[in-house]
Amino acid sequence: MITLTDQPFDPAEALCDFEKRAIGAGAIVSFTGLVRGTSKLGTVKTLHLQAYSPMTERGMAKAAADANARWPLDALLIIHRTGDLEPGEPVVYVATASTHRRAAFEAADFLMDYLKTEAVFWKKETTDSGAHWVEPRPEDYEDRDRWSKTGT
Amino acid sequence: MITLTDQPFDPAEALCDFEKRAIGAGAIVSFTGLVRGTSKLGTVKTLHLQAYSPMTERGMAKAAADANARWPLDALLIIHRTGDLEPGEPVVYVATASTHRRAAFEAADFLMDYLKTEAVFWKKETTDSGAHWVEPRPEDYEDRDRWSKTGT
Amino acid sequence: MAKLLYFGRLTDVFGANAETLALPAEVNDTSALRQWLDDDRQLGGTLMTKSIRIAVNDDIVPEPWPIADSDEIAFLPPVGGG
Amino acid sequence: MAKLLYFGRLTDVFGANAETLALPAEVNDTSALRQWLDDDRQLGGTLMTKSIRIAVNDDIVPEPWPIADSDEIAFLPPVGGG
Repeated sequence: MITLTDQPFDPAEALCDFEKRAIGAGAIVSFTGLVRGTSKLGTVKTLHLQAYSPMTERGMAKAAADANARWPLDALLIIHRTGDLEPGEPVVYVATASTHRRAAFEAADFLMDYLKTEAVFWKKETTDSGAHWVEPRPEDYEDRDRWSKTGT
Repeated sequence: MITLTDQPFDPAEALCDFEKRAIGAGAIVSFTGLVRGTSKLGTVKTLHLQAYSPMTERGMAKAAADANARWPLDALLIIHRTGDLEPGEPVVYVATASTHRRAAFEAADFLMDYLKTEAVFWKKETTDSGAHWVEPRPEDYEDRDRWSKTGT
Repeated sequence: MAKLLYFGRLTDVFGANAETLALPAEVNDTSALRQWLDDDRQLGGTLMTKSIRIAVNDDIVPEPWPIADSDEIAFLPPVGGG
Repeated sequence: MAKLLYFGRLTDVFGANAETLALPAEVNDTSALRQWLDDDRQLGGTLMTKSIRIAVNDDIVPEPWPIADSDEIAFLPPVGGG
């Protein structure tokens, strides 16, 4: 299940709903990404997230399908914000459920790497020293490359 | 923060509280372990968890300290049940918060491997075909061994 | 008329998310569009970098890719959410 | 009197979590205790396996480890929670 929303959401509520869907799974891993209060450029005032619908949704659906093909998942959830966010607000929430603990961990990790480097979003951070667009760091691309399948 | 309890708990509530403690962290990973409804031996009726206090608590505190020494964590939470549980009930909840997504994932994964293979608990599963004590699987020990530091 | 969309830092470069305009007759593929638009707005090569990808009618295309005056053409700087 | 604690499957083997008893004079380390108790209860070697560890006064000990009649001695089959 994938949700793109310009409204605030509550990760605890999302986990509660997800648990109901995932009954019988055994293992649930969840990731919450929150807007940080500080960045290299100072104190963060707002983070603006821009998407390109329906390309953004289509890419997220593809990543979810890839995760389902790769790991035996009982359920999967992605919630991603757009619009203007304040420090401490959730930007992204990913949850995975499986019989196997390892599968749940790896699938959540994989989805986050996708979201950080390939999901169709652009982020503009406004700090007390001005505004700038944030692009993925080299480490983000390295993290993503852990999942590339060579020769298959 | 480590809690050993013979009372049911709510992972969603735990995540909500944890987020308040972890404000500013950026990345929160959580793991929920639920009692499965079926096992190799049939339909599960109850799972009984036995601990040896204070050895159990001491071991969990040591694992938490190890995680804090190894990864830059802003907060960490472990809740573990004892007593009699029914299918679908949460057995264990682990949450980690960090500025770094990778650190939060790895620390949660590490703590779960500890809890599965080294935490001082014994589990008795009662199914429709009888009762038996469950010990870690070979895969659980392999998962744990990923974290061993050689030569340091 | 073609619809051009500008994302990420290009929103600031163009001072807009989107504009609708008539493409000159000789601008018939994405390479020609990058060059013409960069020159027209005096962007000094901003649109010429490979890190900016182009989507035509909602699909990222290998370039050069043919374009028509009825297309929706989006300029996409490096993406990343979360 | 020594307090003996039985965990995991040993709870079923002994039919109890714990018992308090006087150790025979010659049972003065963990190896002697394993042997004596296994014989006494006719367990056929159940207590002799290395996978059962022993804790003396709440600490897992390397064996053989000296024991006294006032100790709390716990028999621990392979652990694992979660």
